[in-house]
Formats: sequence, structure tokens, C-alpha cells
Amino acid sequence: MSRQIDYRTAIREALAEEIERDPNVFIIGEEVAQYNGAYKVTQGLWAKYGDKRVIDAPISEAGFIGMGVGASMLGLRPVMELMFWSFAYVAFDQMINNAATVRYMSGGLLHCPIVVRGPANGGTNVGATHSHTPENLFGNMPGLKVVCPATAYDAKGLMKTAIRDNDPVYVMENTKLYGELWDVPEGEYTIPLGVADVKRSGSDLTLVAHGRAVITCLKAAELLEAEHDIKAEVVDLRSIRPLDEETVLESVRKTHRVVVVEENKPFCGVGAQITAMIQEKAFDDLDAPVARVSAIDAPAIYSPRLEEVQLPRPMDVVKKALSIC
Amino acid sequence: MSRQIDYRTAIREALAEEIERDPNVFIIGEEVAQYNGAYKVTQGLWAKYGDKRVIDAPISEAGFIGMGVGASMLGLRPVMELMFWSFAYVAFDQMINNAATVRYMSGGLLHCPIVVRGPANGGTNVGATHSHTPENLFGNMPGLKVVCPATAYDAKGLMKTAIRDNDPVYVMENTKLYGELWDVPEGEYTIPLGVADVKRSGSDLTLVAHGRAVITCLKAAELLEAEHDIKAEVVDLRSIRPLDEETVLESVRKTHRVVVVEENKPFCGVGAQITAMIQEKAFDDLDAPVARVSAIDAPAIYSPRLEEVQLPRPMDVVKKALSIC
Amino acid sequence: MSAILKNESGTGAQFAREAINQSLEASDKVRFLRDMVRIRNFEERSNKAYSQGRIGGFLHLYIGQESVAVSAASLLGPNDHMITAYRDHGHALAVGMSMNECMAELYGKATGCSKGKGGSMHYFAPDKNFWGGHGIVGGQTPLGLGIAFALKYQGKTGCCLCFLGDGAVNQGAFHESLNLASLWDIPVIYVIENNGYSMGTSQERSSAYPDFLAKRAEGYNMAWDAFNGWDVYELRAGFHRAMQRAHNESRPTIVEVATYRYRGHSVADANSKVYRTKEEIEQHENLFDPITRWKNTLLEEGVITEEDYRQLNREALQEAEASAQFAEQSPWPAEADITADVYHEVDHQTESGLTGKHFFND
Amino acid sequence: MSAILKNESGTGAQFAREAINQSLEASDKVRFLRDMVRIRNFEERSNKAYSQGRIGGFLHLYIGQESVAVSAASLLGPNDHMITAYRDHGHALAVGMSMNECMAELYGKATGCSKGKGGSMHYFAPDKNFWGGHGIVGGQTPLGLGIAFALKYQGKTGCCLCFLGDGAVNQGAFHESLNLASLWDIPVIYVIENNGYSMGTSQERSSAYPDFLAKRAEGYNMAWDAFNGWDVYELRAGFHRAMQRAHNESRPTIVEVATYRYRGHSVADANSKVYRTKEEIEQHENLFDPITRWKNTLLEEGVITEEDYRQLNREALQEAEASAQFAEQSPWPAEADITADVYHEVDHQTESGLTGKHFFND
Ligand SMILES: Cc1ncc(C[n+]2csc(CCOP(=O)(O)OP(=O)(O)O)c2C)c(N)n1
Ligand SMILES: Cc1ncc(C[n+]2csc(CCOP(=O)(O)OP(=O)(O)O)c2C)c(N)n1
Ligand SMILES: [Mg+2]
Ligand SMILES: [Mg+2]
Repeated sequence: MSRQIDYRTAIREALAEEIERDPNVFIIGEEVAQYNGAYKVTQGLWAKYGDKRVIDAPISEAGFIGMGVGASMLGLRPVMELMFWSFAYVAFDQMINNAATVRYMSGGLLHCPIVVRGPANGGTNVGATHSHTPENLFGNMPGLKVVCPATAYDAKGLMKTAIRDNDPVYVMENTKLYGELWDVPEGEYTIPLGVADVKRSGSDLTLVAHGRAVITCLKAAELLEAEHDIKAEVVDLRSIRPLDEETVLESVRKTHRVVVVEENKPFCGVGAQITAMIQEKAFDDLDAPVARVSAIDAPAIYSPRLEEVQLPRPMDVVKKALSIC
Repeated sequence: MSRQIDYRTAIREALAEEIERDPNVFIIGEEVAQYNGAYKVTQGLWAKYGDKRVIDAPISEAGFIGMGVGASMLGLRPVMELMFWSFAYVAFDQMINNAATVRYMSGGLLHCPIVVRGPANGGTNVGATHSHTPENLFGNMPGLKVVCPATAYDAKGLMKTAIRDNDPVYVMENTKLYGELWDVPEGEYTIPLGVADVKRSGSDLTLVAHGRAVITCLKAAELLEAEHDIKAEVVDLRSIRPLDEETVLESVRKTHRVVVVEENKPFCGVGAQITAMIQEKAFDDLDAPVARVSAIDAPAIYSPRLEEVQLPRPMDVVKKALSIC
Repeated sequence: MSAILKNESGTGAQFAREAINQSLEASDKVRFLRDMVRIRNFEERSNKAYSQGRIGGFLHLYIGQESVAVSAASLLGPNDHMITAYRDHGHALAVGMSMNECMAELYGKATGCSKGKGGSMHYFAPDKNFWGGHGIVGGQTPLGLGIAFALKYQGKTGCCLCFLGDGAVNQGAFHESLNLASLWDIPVIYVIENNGYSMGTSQERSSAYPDFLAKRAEGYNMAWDAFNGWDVYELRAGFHRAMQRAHNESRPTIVEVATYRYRGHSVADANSKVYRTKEEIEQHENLFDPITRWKNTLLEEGVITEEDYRQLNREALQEAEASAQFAEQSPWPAEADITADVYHEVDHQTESGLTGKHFFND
Repeated sequence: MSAILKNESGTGAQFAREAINQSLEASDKVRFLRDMVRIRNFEERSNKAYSQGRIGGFLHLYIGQESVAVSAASLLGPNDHMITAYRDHGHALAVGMSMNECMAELYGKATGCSKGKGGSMHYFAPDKNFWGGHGIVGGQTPLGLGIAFALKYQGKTGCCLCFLGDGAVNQGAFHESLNLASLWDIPVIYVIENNGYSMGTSQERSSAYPDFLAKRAEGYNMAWDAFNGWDVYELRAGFHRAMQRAHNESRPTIVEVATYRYRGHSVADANSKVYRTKEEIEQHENLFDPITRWKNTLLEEGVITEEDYRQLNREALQEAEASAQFAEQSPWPAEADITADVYHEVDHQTESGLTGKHFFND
């Protein structure tokens, strides 16, 4: 049975279901309990599950995330909220050097089943320090997994998988999606990491994206079809690492043209990786260079009017698509 | 007049000359003064220039690097040593959110003329926590500049430019190069940021690299010529951001085949960016997909025997080159 | 109940008799009142603009804490500097930034103090020794240290007042800064504006401490002090002591100021009356409001009349209203401005700015 | 001169009379001596291997500090855990790791405790409640907190002893951990092994502090203690007090132990006799050597004879030599092992490990 819920609610359901399922799962983060979450993702969970399972933390990201890493080595499964992923930078060492390497450096004696989640996006007029999209930074590090859901359905299914996964999974959400409604079935389901999703099929052009850029691409695809009779396929990566290269390549082998779209900054961003991969593995299938649309390459501007321009809009994707079609 | 000095000495000369040139330049870092530097780069500088210009810091990277950022806003020009670039991760927030954004967020009222320098490399059997190569992580952030010199000559010239530059410049050295001797002229010279250097010219294949991978490529080029009669051109990026795309493209337009080589991890690494750029801007010049050789994609292994294998060796480059030639 | 914090160095009227306050002219005292009133009016107006949808993002109001920034700013000499966190409107106006540039920044306009690039959390005025406006909690604490370090390096007698919240004390960078400040005799003063809450978390739920947060200074062999935040005389006396220590001994201090914010953490904080009682808020507004208190002091001293006060308020209201008009009518930054002010060398078209590619969209 | 640190709770022989020491069997006392002697012999042998070029990278010797790890390990119950920094050989052997796996790890061999993947700084033995071995200064301090948090979460009466150096106290993560530990009543014990130096920097040049580093605990309303590191009885009594506090009250403690490393920061530290005087080193070796002291105590108590001691030493020497042979003869990890042990799910070929690409070389 299907129903519509928003992205925020979908995540909350995933958290609640996993808390109920496994006594080792607990939530920790700033304002997640009594305040119900800065973005209300954890609304009601503290009231329902109490102090042990839903914990308010002081503003000490390195401290409490490192604590979660340590606790996970003994079998707990902390789900840690970063109020913004931008605040990961004060905990960067714990999240790279401890979370990603304890398994390796112990020769496999340990593992680190943590989830770190929260919004990672620009577009909300909060300026450069609060608008980072670090999927490429964390994706760079072997030992870590990075997930960027674009819909409520994906957010719920991926979150549940992330919590059950025995490796550190960093889930990057988007405040601009929290209120968006999507079909989400009642009851239990999970979505494996590392499986992309063709969100719209088409034959003329492939748009590869993740996170909110997927929504941008879906709108762009409509414009392309309506105004230019170009049928664009939209491939949502969903998971950045592990990465489903096959689904991307399959689409490219069909369409021969690709635009990679991201809200990430371009230099060594996810788009660069996808582009490099496509040209390596589908070189002869390409009728044009892989094109990229990323955020305009500057720190996130505050000015609401300009910030809209800084992030990829449907028309930017259309323009780029036309340049290679 | 030319002479041979090692990479370490070349950097030391740059530091000493700039200390003498500008009273606002000072050096700060762990063990840089009385201990003469963990890798002896700053040997003798404290004895010569004293407590004011060469300062030993406690193990507080976020504290002293953030302090340098603050001091630079008032006109000082701190040159800050990270004993290893791997330790940047405890100072990541200061190095991104403060150093890279104060100019932008103040609408250009401020600038941040700092240098952070130190070794960033694997290959010395110190394990995963001490072997990070974060040129892609910092290069991703607009507002920052990243430089990776491969030779003593470049190290000196680039370091002097970095210190005089009015933006934050992160110079990533390599402990495995510190002892290498190179021709370095007596007397003053500088090398602009953003200018690549063709370290060997050739007509059949372009090898693009930075840092110690340049040396690996030079050896590979010799092997390719001697054993396979392939004339490889070696383009040393020197500066990662700003990036000299033109020199790379010029070479590609001549050779039509490229291998991008790096000691960086592959996922969203510098090699991905260069590859994406080449396929975009020289698509029709390419006779084969751009190939990549990066470090084997795992945290740095300790075992000396295996770590040698994990980083690109000349034979790995040769093998990859043959696969596209 | 932070505002009833007990100061160790004295109480009440005795602060008025300290030399730093005795030397005040009537015009100075009126100026402090005017500045506090201007801050409050500016923020009320910005709040209105926010609810009208003219401003987005965050808006952290300083209402209730105005005395702290104004008292501190009143003591700044030519080599004394200030830096703070994201709750920065009060500090900005106190050091002399104009309402126009501040309001326009909130609107994201090209005429804003940061050309619309920083927003509410990121005001700067280097010409007024004001170094921001910083959004990452605790992130400004090493910068404040660096400013003070630079003063010492340059041989200037001065200091940096670095403000932070009661929630920020638990960030690692602050701790590192404290050790360096004491170890190296840096003339920095860390001012903990303790308003009792970090977002919805009370001080008791975020910090373990003996009786004062500032007492952590002792672990670094550093001086500390704590005082009430509603009394301009007490604040000036307290800041002055710390500044003297910085100027004369080049020694740092942690100063803890008991204060209170009446509004939510930001104007988007729908919970602001949930995590604390209505009574608590009212008690502060009624008994410890810094503007009312200072106004009453000046009335008692005969420095102003009620009509003077009304006049100050009217002027501030008009100034705030005018600043909103200015902001409304100001132009947006141009699209090309997005990539300006990223690199100094690029902006100035120097050799370094011209070699190589700096921006990577195409 | 750290080893002459004065303990507040008592001196000398009185520690021997505390119940936790009174209850010791002679065999326990001999075991402590044997363990210290084994650690020293292991490290001397590894040092030799390093100078022969059989080991690369870093080798941080614990020689001079053996009593600290051995005393702590002697007190561990089934739910008591240990974690430390990169100077970890002593802790590893003290909790019962074998010389063979430890030496083979230094050689980077497949038979090493971490299969040659971690090296000297990264030993682990979860089955012995030993959680590493961590290379980033201070980086282990939140992990230690997390281990203790997990014990409490699971309803176990236990604690985590988290070791760090005198230089590590100035890392931000440690400060954050202290606040959380006290705020949440976490049974973690931070043991500052104060050997007076962080690399070439004396404690005085790296930290501002009143009289003890451990006193920073007071700023977090936390208990602290300080004691001499050369006396097994004193160490056991001191650790026991802190562990009781953890077990019975679930409260954290900072413990500062005065100790000394005889060798350089690592064996590559050519300056090790430059930043401190020969006399200082000799004074520690002559007056405060933990092995000599404990040996003498046991001789005085009639628990061992000189010949017993020589025999212990011979055995340890042989064991160390045998471990070097074992390491020499062990195989290297295979090339394919480079990408094993990165992801649990990949290693176990679960569904999650099989969907999508995890490694990106081709
Ligand atoms: C590192 C970091 N973590 C979290 C936040 C989100 N945040 C912004 S302000 C704030 C509360 C700070 O409280 P306090 O320091 O007491 O200052 P106040 O708001 O009371 O002025 C939080 C959690 C942030 N900006 N930076
Ligand atoms: C964050 C970080 N900065 C610097 C280093 C380099 N480093 C390793 S050990 C060390 C000295 C630590 O001294 P201390 O904490 O006293 O421990 P000890 O070596 O005396 O056991 C330094 C600077 C590091 N590993 N991590
Ligand atoms: Mg507060
Ligand atoms: Mg030490």
C-alpha cells in the first residue's frame, strides 16, 4: 500500500524502525532529543524512546562522533546527526583517521558500524561556512561509504540499510528536500547501497546526478522533451561509494551523450570521477565529451538571489545538454 | 651559476630568504625551532632568526593554524609547518572554513596570506593515519591554492611565490624527495603558481603527474623509450590549483594519448579532475581514453614490501601506457 | 538563571565609582544608551523583514544582550580589536558599522557590508578593528588569538576581545587557543557571553563545570572573571580590568558575562519558549533588561529625561526603517560577482592571479 | 624532572599496605617483574631490528615507562579495557599479546597482529580488551570515551583506561572528551603518561598549567590524581582508586603519572640527547628505573633472588630473539591483501559487499 510522506518523515521512520529492531542502535547529536532536531527529522523520537536511545550532545562534534566510533568497536550502532554536514570539518580527523582506518589497521579485527547523517547542501542562504557538500571528500577515502538520497523512498530504504551496514556510512541529506512528498510504501523495505536508480528513462541523453541535482535533472528532462524533443534518461547514483558504475555505463551505451550534474564544487568533485570513469569505460560509445554542470566554483554566496544562480538549475542543465546534443 | 642542493635545502633557502625579505614572515610549527624540524627542513633557522621568527608550537594544529589565519588578517605572513599533512585533519575546519572563506564572506575586505607546508606522502611505512595525500581535498575548495613540487628547483621557486602570494597557499612536499639532489641556481628566483612544466618532451604519449609521481613518470618514460620505443612527454603540474590546463592540453594535442599518474587515491582524486578536463577539452584529439594510475585504493598499508606496491611504480605506468599505445 | 550570577569583585553601585566609569562624560553615557537602543531597533526591524520574507537563512537576534557589546566597544583604543560568532549584529553596530550596510547585508544586496556574500552571520569591518562574524561555533577562537598575536608581534599595546557563547566553550579549538594564549602571553580576552542556552540546550546540559565556565582558565594558569551582563558600569569595569591585564602584562583572561537572549536561538527557532519557561524569560525582561536598567541609571543620575529616551528610541526606529528602505532599494550583486572576492590575486589581476586556471566550471 | 612528582595521597611504603597490593600473591609480583622485563627485551630487540634495517617507519620505544602499562593491566577485570597512542608495545604485551605477533607486525609480515597493516603504532587485540594503538596525537581520547560509553550502555560494570602523553593534552578532541565524560558520567580514566617531553618539547614549553596537567579536570568538575610512575605499588593503588570511582560511581578521572622515556621520541630521533641533559637521563635510569626498583622491592621482600631475576631476563631475551626469528621467517602479506580488511561487508561477501564498486583503480 502506498502513501505520500515527506523526506524528513521517511528518514524518521527509518530511524524509529531500526531503534525498535536493534537495541544497539541509538541516536546522538545536537538538539536531536528534547528539541526534536534542528530540522525536525528526529521529532518525537526522544519522547518515545527516551534518554538512552536518543541523546542530546554538546557542541563537540569531534568528541561525540569519536565517541560513537569507539562505542561501535564494542558493538553499538550509533546514528549520529550532524546538524549540518558542514560541521563535519571540526570532526574530520575522527571521521577519516578513526572511522575509516580502524578496521584496516587492525587487519580486520575491528569494524566500525556507524552512521553519520544530516543535511549537506547549499541553497538556504546560510553562507559559505554552512553550505558544504563533502560527498567527494569522504568518498575519496577507502573504508567509508557515502550515500546521497534524492527522494523520500530512497532516503528511508538507504537509511535502514546504512544502519544495518557493518561499515561507516555517511548519509548526506538535503534541507531543501525535507519537505518534499513522495510515494513511500507502508512497512519494511531496504535499498542496497551501490545500486543506482534510473529515475526516468530516455534514449537521447543521459543525465547522471545525485541528491537534489536529481530533481533538477528530472525537471530539465521535462524541458528537454517538451521544448527540444530530446529524451533524457536520468540516472540517480543514490550511493556515491560504493558506486553503481554499470547502470551509468548501460545508459551511456544507449544514449551516447552524458551530462553529469551535481551541487558539489567541480574541482575533484563527484562529477569529475564519474566523467573520468565514463570516458575510460565507454570511450567508444561517446558521441561527444561528457559534459559537467556543478555549482559555480566559489564559496557559497549568501545572497538569496545569487545563491539560486550558483547551484545548477534546470535551465543550466538544458543549456549544457544542448551544447552536446 | 648552478649547483646541486637537495629538496629540503631548497625549501630552507626559500624560507630563509623570505624571512630576511619581509619582517612579517615567520615560521611556526611543531618542533620547527629548537629541534630543527622533524625532517630538518628548518634546520638552523631558529638559531639564526630567533624566537620571534621561528616558533615551536604545542600539538594543537587547529589552534596554531587558526591563530595564523587570524594573524594574517592583520598583515602577518605565517608559514606554518604541519609535521605531516595528515595532521591537517584535526585543523580541517580552520583550513577550510576560515582560511578559504574569510575573504569571500567579507566581500573582499580581508585576505589571508598564509602558507601551510609540510610533507604529504605515503611510502615511508608509517601507516594509514600518517600517509594522506590531501591535494584533492583542499584543491576542491575555491579560495585555496595547492602546490606539489617535484624537484628542489621547483620547491624553492614555488615556496617563495607561495609566501609572497596574498591568498592561502598549501604546499605539499614529500619526505621521499627531501634528500634528492637537483640543480638549483644561486640567488633569487621565483616560479609562478599555475604554470606547469614539461619535464621531458616526447611525441607519442603524455604522462601528467605532480609531486613524486613526476619522478616515477620520468623513470617510466625512460623505460618506455628504451624498451618500447615510445617517446613519452612528462608534464609536471607543479600547481594543482591554480591549474595550468593549457600546457596539458598542448601536449595532448601533440601526442593524442595520456596517462595521468598520481600517488593520490583515485576516487575524486586529482587524476579524475585532469582526466575529466582532458576529455572535455581535447575529446577529438584523443586516440584512446585517458588512462589513470593512482595509489591502490585502500588506506595506506604499513608493510614496507606492500606499500611499495601500493604506490605507482615506473612499471605500473609503463604497463598502463602500453595498454593505450 | 544566569543573570543573577554573583561577581567576585564587588556589587552594584561600586562599579560606577571605578575610575574607568568616573571619567565618563554625560554624552558618553547617552551614547551607550543610544547604541543599545539602536541595536534593538535594528534587530526588531530585521526581524520584521524576516517575517515578511525579505530575508532568508539565519537571523540570530542579540536582543537582551546589547549591553555586552556596547560596553566592550566603549573601551576600545586604536589597537584593541573585536571578533565574535554568528550573533554579531550588536557587536557590528557597537563598533560603528552603519545600519544601512548591515541591513543591506541581511537582504543579500550589493550594498551590504560584505556585498551580500556573508549574510547575517558574517559581518566584517577591518577598518573598525572588527573581524567578524563567524558561523562555525568556536571557530573564531583561534582567529581572536591570532589577532592578539599579531598585535604583540607588531609591538603594539593592544588586545583582542574574542566573544563566544556558553555552548562554544566545548569546542576543541577553544581549548587549544586557551593553552596557546597562556603559554605565549597573548593579549587576548575570551568573553563568554553566557546566555544560559546553546540553541535549546541549557548550560547544565551542555557543560560540566565547577561553578563558572570561566574557571576552566585555571587549568591553563590563566586569569578569569565573571560578572553581570545587564549593568554597563559593571561590564566596563570588568572588561577594563581584563584589558589592563592584556595591555600591561600581555596576559590573557577568560571573562564570563551572565546575560540572556529574549528571543529564540534564531528567528526560526519555534521552540524558543519550550526549553525555558515563560517566567524565566519575563524575569529577565522585567528585572535585568540592560536598556531599561541603564536608562533608569541615567534617569537617576539626571543625565537624561524620559523624553530624551523616547527621542532616542524614535530616532533609532527611523534609522532602522530607513536602513530597511535602503536595503530594499539596493541592487542585487551581479552574477559575475559570484566568483569575485575569492582570490585576492585574481581580484587584483596580479601575475599570480593571471597564471593558471582558478575556477573550474568549464 | 617529572619523576619526583609528589603524590597527594601518600608516599613510599604505605602503598604496599593498601588492600589492592596486600592481596597480591608472590607469583603475581613476579609476573609484573617478568612482564616489565619482557617489554624491555622486546623493545631492545626491535630496536636492533630497526638498526639492521629490518623495520622501517616509526618505532616509539616505551623503555623506562614499563611499570605504567604493567600496573594498569594487572588490574583489569573482564569489563575493563585499555586504549593508547602510538607508543603501544608496552600496553600490548602487558595485556597479553604475544611477542611473535607484535614483532611480526613491526616487520610488516602477514603473521603480525594486524597482518602487517598497522605497524608499530597500530597494535590491536579486541579479545584482550585492547583497542589500539593510535597514531594521531589525542585521536584516541574520544574512542576511549566511546568504549566506556558502550560499557555503560550495555549495563556492564567496567571502565576504559585511555592513555595519552603530556603533549597530547593540548589537542581539542581531548578537551571535548573530558567535558562529555564528566557531563554524562562515563567510566573512563584518562591516564596522562607524563614523560616530560613531546618529541623535543618539554612540558613547560608545550603546556600552560598550574602545578599538574591533570588539574585541568577541575574545570570539568572531574576528579584527578597524580602519582609516581616508577613504583608498581603506588601505580596499582592509584589506578585502583580511579577504577573504583569508575566502577562504583560511573565517574571519570584524569590520572597523571610521572614517568620518563630513556630513548628518543622514536628511534629515528637523533636529537634525543640534545633537548635534555645526559644527567637528567642518567638520574632517571639510576634512581627511578621501574624495573630496578621493583626488582629491589621483590629482593627486599624475599620474593625473588638475584638468580631468579637473571633467569627472567634470560628467558625474556630468548623470547624476544625467537620472536625476531619468527618475524624474519614469516611471509609478507600478498598483494591482493592490500584491498582486504577495508570494508567488513566486502570481506564477508555480504549483499552489501557485492553491490556496487568499492575500489576505484580501474
Ligand atoms: C561546529 C558547529 N556545530 C554546530 C553549529 C550549530 N549551532 C550554531 S549556534 C549553536 C548554539 C551555540 O550556542 P552558544 O555558543 O551558547 O551561543 P549563543 O547562540 O547562545 O549566542 C549551534 C549548535 C555550528 N554553527 N557550528
Ligand atoms: C595531531 C598530531 N600532531 C602531531 C603528531 C606528531 N607527533 C607524534 S608523537 C608527538 C609527540 C607526542 O608527545 P606526548 O603526547 O608527550 O607522548 P610521548 O611521545 O611522550 O609518549 C608528535 C608531535 C601526530 N602524530 N598527531
Ligand atoms: Mg548561549
Ligand atoms: Mg610525552
